[in-house]
Amino acid sequence: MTFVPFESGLILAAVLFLLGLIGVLVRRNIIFMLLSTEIMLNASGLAFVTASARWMQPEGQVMFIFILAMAAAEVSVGLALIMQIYHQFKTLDTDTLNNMKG
Amino acid sequence: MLTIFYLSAVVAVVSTMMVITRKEAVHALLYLIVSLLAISIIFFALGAPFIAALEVIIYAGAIMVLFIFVVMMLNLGRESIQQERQLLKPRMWFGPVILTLILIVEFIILFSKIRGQNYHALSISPKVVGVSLFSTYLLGVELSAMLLMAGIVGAYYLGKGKKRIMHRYLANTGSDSKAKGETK
Amino acid sequence: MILAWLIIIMMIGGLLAWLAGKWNVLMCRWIALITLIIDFIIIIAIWVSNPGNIEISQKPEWLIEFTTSWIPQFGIDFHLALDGLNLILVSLTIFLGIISVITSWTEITEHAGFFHFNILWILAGITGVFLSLDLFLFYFFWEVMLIPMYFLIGIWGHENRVYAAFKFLIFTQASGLLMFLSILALYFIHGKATGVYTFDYLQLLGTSLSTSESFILMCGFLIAFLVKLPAVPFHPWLPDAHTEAPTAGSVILAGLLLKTGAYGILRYALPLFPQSAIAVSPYAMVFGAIGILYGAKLAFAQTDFKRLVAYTSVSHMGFILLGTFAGNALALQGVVVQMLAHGISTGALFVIAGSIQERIHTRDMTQMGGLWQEVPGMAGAGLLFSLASLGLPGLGNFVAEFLILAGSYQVSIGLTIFAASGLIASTLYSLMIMQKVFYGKKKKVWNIKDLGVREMIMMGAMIVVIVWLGVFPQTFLNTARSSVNNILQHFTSRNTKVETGSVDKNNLFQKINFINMIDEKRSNSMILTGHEKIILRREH
Amino acid sequence: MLNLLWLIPALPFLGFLLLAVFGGRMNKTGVAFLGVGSVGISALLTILIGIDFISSPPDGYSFNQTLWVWMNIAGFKPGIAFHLDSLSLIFTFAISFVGFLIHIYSAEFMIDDEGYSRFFAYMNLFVALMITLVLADNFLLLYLGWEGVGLCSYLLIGFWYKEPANVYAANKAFIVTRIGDTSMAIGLFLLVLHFNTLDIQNILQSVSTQWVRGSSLAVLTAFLLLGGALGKSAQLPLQTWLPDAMAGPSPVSALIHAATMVTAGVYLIARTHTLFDFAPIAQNAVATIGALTLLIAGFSALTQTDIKKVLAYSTISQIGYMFLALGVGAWALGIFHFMIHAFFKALLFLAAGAVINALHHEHNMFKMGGLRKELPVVYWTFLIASASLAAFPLITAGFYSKDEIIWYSWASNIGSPWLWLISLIGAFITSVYTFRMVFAIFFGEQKTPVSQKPGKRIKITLIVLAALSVLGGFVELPETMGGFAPFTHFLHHTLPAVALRSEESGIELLFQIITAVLTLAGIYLAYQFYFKNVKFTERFKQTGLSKFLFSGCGFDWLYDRAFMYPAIFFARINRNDFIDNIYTFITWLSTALNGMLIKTQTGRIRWYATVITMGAVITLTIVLVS
Repeated sequence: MTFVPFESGLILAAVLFLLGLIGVLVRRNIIFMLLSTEIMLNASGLAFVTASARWMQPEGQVMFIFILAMAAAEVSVGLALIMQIYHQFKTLDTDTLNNMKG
Repeated sequence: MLTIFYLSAVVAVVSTMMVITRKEAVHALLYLIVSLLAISIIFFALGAPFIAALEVIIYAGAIMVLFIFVVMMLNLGRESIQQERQLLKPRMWFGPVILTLILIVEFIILFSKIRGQNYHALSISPKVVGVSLFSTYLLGVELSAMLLMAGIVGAYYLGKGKKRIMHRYLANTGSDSKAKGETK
Repeated sequence: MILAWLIIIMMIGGLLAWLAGKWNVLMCRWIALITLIIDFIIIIAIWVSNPGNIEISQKPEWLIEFTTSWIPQFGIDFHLALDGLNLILVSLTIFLGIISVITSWTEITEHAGFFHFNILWILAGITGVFLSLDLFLFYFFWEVMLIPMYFLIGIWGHENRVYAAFKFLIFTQASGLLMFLSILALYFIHGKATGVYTFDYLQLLGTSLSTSESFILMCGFLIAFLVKLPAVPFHPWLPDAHTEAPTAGSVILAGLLLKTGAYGILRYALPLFPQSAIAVSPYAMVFGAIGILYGAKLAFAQTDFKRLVAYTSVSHMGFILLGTFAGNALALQGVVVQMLAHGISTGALFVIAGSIQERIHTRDMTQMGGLWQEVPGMAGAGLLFSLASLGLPGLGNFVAEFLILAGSYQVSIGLTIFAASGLIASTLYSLMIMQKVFYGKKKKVWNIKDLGVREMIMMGAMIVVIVWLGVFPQTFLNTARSSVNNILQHFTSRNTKVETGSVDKNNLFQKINFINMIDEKRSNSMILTGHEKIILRREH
Repeated sequence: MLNLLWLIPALPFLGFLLLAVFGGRMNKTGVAFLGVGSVGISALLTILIGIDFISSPPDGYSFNQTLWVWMNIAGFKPGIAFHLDSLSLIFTFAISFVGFLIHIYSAEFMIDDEGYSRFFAYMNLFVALMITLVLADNFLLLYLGWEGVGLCSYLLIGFWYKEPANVYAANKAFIVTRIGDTSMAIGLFLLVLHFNTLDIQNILQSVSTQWVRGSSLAVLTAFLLLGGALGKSAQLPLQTWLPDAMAGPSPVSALIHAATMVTAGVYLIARTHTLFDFAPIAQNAVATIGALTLLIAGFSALTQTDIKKVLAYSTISQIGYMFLALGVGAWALGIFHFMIHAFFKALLFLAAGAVINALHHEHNMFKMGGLRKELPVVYWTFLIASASLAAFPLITAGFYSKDEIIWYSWASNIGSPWLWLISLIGAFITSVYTFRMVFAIFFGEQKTPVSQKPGKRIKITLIVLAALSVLGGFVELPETMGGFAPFTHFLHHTLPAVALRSEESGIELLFQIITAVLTLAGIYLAYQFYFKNVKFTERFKQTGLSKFLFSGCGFDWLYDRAFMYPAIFFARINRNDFIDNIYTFITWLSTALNGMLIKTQTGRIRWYATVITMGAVITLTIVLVS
């Protein structure tokens, strides 16, 4: 049985991560940015799991679980915020939401 | 196994690309679910069945459903797609793509330096993961529990919606404009 | 323990005054005053109980010493000690503290409790700076005195107070940081060399440093002290801070805060890094002399009373810098007297400026004039202290300036002649105060009151001190003698160094002297006693 | 008796303290009693001590009294100590006695002034400090007195401070003398460096044993001290302050700016005669400066119209004579002239004050006239004093003092014909301007009515001083008239006798006759030009030369341009301290940098993310490349 090469796993994680990054950088809609963030989180999780498989250690998977928990929390708060923002500003465009400008 | 890996990798990459290019949020979400499922297969191929299951249940199941709920609650209509079209101009892709291309090249160079070594493709059973979680990383578990708790409370508080949560600066400017309006 | 109590009493008094100020303004004033009077009695008792003429000794000897462990992990002790030099300075601190509380009796009405808290904490900080013998403790107190001062200027100051307060804080903090870096570097160098990591002054005293190390570390200390002094390129914070501060703040700034700089040079910069300090001494003296004239020149150009007095401080501090680095008994004793005399005379001038401002609500001298008729008592006091500031014999400043110049003359003739022209410049600005403020025609019908009993007592006390300084300076010279001699030890080592071969320093002095009549031997003999000198000359 | 020496300065000082603290609450009689009394007792004490000193002289003909050690540092140990010898005794006597008389005079003269107690406080302080100056045992105490009398001079010139011009004059006096004082202070530093003491007797002794005659060190020291003397005694080039100093009340001009303080320079040079002896160049300079000053000041006096300014210039000129005497080594004669000058010049000022008071504060003497009958006492005393000033032969004291100076400027071994000639011309001019003044004030028509006649106290003072101006001369007769000279004899205990060029000792009588004739000629000339034939002088007044002389030979003009304006300009150009701008620039720079950084804070999440990405790219690139 052939095994998944370590490099391929990592490269896949990198590609997914960068796609997520492109999403964050390009999209102005805050929902899409949150989605892209999820992609990035997931990709980093993938890297951990790959590493876990490579060294036959459970730690990588443990890390994935933590990431998962974090993502869940983040999404719940983030989505609540999105709703508030939409209620207040009637837009989801982050470039117009720049009140934190220095 | 390898074939499955590559196949699902292609599916994951393609569907992720679709996610970031869609104009309608629901479409993007559905593509993301596809991507997540593909990744879950990859996890399986990597010998992490427990994680694969979690990926399907929590990510593709719970979190994405949350997204869909929100998108539905926001009730974004036609005009939002129209607006999305305006926001998403082709030239905006240029810079990020260049940056990421540089990054991917660099990553590939980095990873290619790692010479593949043989290893046993034994799957790590959920039991091992569980033992590790609740012995070595117990503190982490507790912390993430608290994080989730905080997330729930935060989401509840933000979602109450009765009182407008405003930064005091915004509140001031808001009341100013209100006052101006009244004087008119 | 009595030394620690000196500081603790003031700190507790400050807190009590703050609390008391919440319900009764008068009570907080009395608390502050009584606190300081208690301290004053303590310090005078210490002074009286120690015979004035302390024998000359080779090692530093302390009248009273107090050590207790503070942060032993880092080798930080709560180490206080009293010798002649800081005995004089602490007495001055408490004396001027009393003056500043009295002078703000009617001036400060808002937040009086917090005001007195600040005053007492500044004084506590200054006392700590003077007394501490642990470098970390020293730095701690150095910072303690800055923050309340910042509040004092920023809250109760005049129209441009916030700017002045920030300027003061940034200048002193930035320079203090350099000093702190130097302290740390010294700490680690000493620790590495000996294995004992300590901030104790007496142990760090003998640290052997390479020339460049010693030079850089000394610069850190020296810059902090020169900013505080202030020496000329570092002085711009002073006129603003002095002008904008309330009267009490100006008195404390001019009378005490500046002295911490001078004290720092005498206590730390010179003994810790004798070779480097001696290497820079010609330059320091040049800057001192420039400061004398430049300060006087700027003072002469001012129209704001307090600003003028502020610039005179720059000028007088130039004398201190000149004398400190002249490095002989005459000059150093002169420096001690100058610290006292300047504290009193400038403090008194600020009090006068403050009480004029309280009465006619301006500091602009072009709007004053003819005040003698209205307030003869104040004018008399103003006259006396202007004369003190121009160095009239019989008043303290003269003794100081004469000794400093006579001392520096033995090191560099040209520089001293240059600096002595500051005597003429000081005449210009001092007479200008009299001319513009008290003499001349009345510009308005002022209808103001002369000094009240409270102010009379205050002025009277200051007059007594400044005249005492001028007529019986020996009281203070005796007290300071052993400390001065200790400092002189470090200069003595210079002379042996010079004789063994370093020629360039002599060359430098020769460049400065345009009438160089000191032959080499004599310049080396400058700290010899008169008797030895005569022998030397005869041999010659 | 001698142990009471310290009381002589202490009593007036006590008077000052009491007047300064309680003066405002005392009535005028009390003030006068205290002010005059303290100086009076002091004068009495001086006379008693003087008699005691002469009748039973202490060892070495000098007496030392140390009150306490002023400061004691590394062997440098000046004390508050007094030294009484013949020189300081004469000065103390002149100061306290003339001072006492002037105090009596002022008690009446200043009676209407609101600053009565202030005036007496200052005057008492002055007497105390002046006595301290002359009695000082060391240079530091001398310097204390020196600066102190300068201060009193400043305070009294600016006594009527409401007039800005007076304050200006006071400032000028203080600043100009302070320039000299600074030079003196530097001289003191030099002495400290070389002897580690400031004790005058010690230093003079060390100078004579250790220094080489004519060495550059001696010359430099002498010149530095001379600088102080020039400032205080209003000699070239620091003489400009004295004419302006006449802004003070007349008794002040009499006491400070004629009789005592301005002769402090003479005292200093006489006191340090050994040093000047060791520095022949400096001593020559003293003579030359004296000669030039007496000439220039004499010419300036010739054109003045303000009665007090005439007297001021004549004072400068007479001090020039004293300097000349010192410069040619006739030490004792310089002191003699000082004493006589103190009598007659004080008298002149006091009489002038009486005249001015009588004529509603009229200072211009050409608006006076014909006062001979109105104010007979003033007239006669003024005439006696003028005669003394002009050295009217045989009967006036001024003749005996001045004539010998003129003689010695020729006959001394360091004298010269040039000095003699100048001093002779000076004598001639003196008699011209003096009698010009007398004629203008007391003769001719009366132009201003007399409002107030002098009272008893003023008259007594004038008469006593007039008597002294005549009789004072007979304690010192020249060789040609018997050589009865107890004064010089007394002084020679302290000061060396003048050394003559041996071959010329026989012709003294001839010289005296020349001088006397010239003096009389001067009086006649004054009578001709200023009394009988006024037209000529009127025409002369229009000339540029007259204006030049009137302005004091343009020194003020020159100094204004050379020092005053540059100083004021220099003060103005950098009023706000350019160094501050350096720090302001630093502030500006950091604000600007801050502004640039603020620009990066757009508030757009995508921008931040982009920057983070760029950071990642850069970091990774660095990792890869390195």
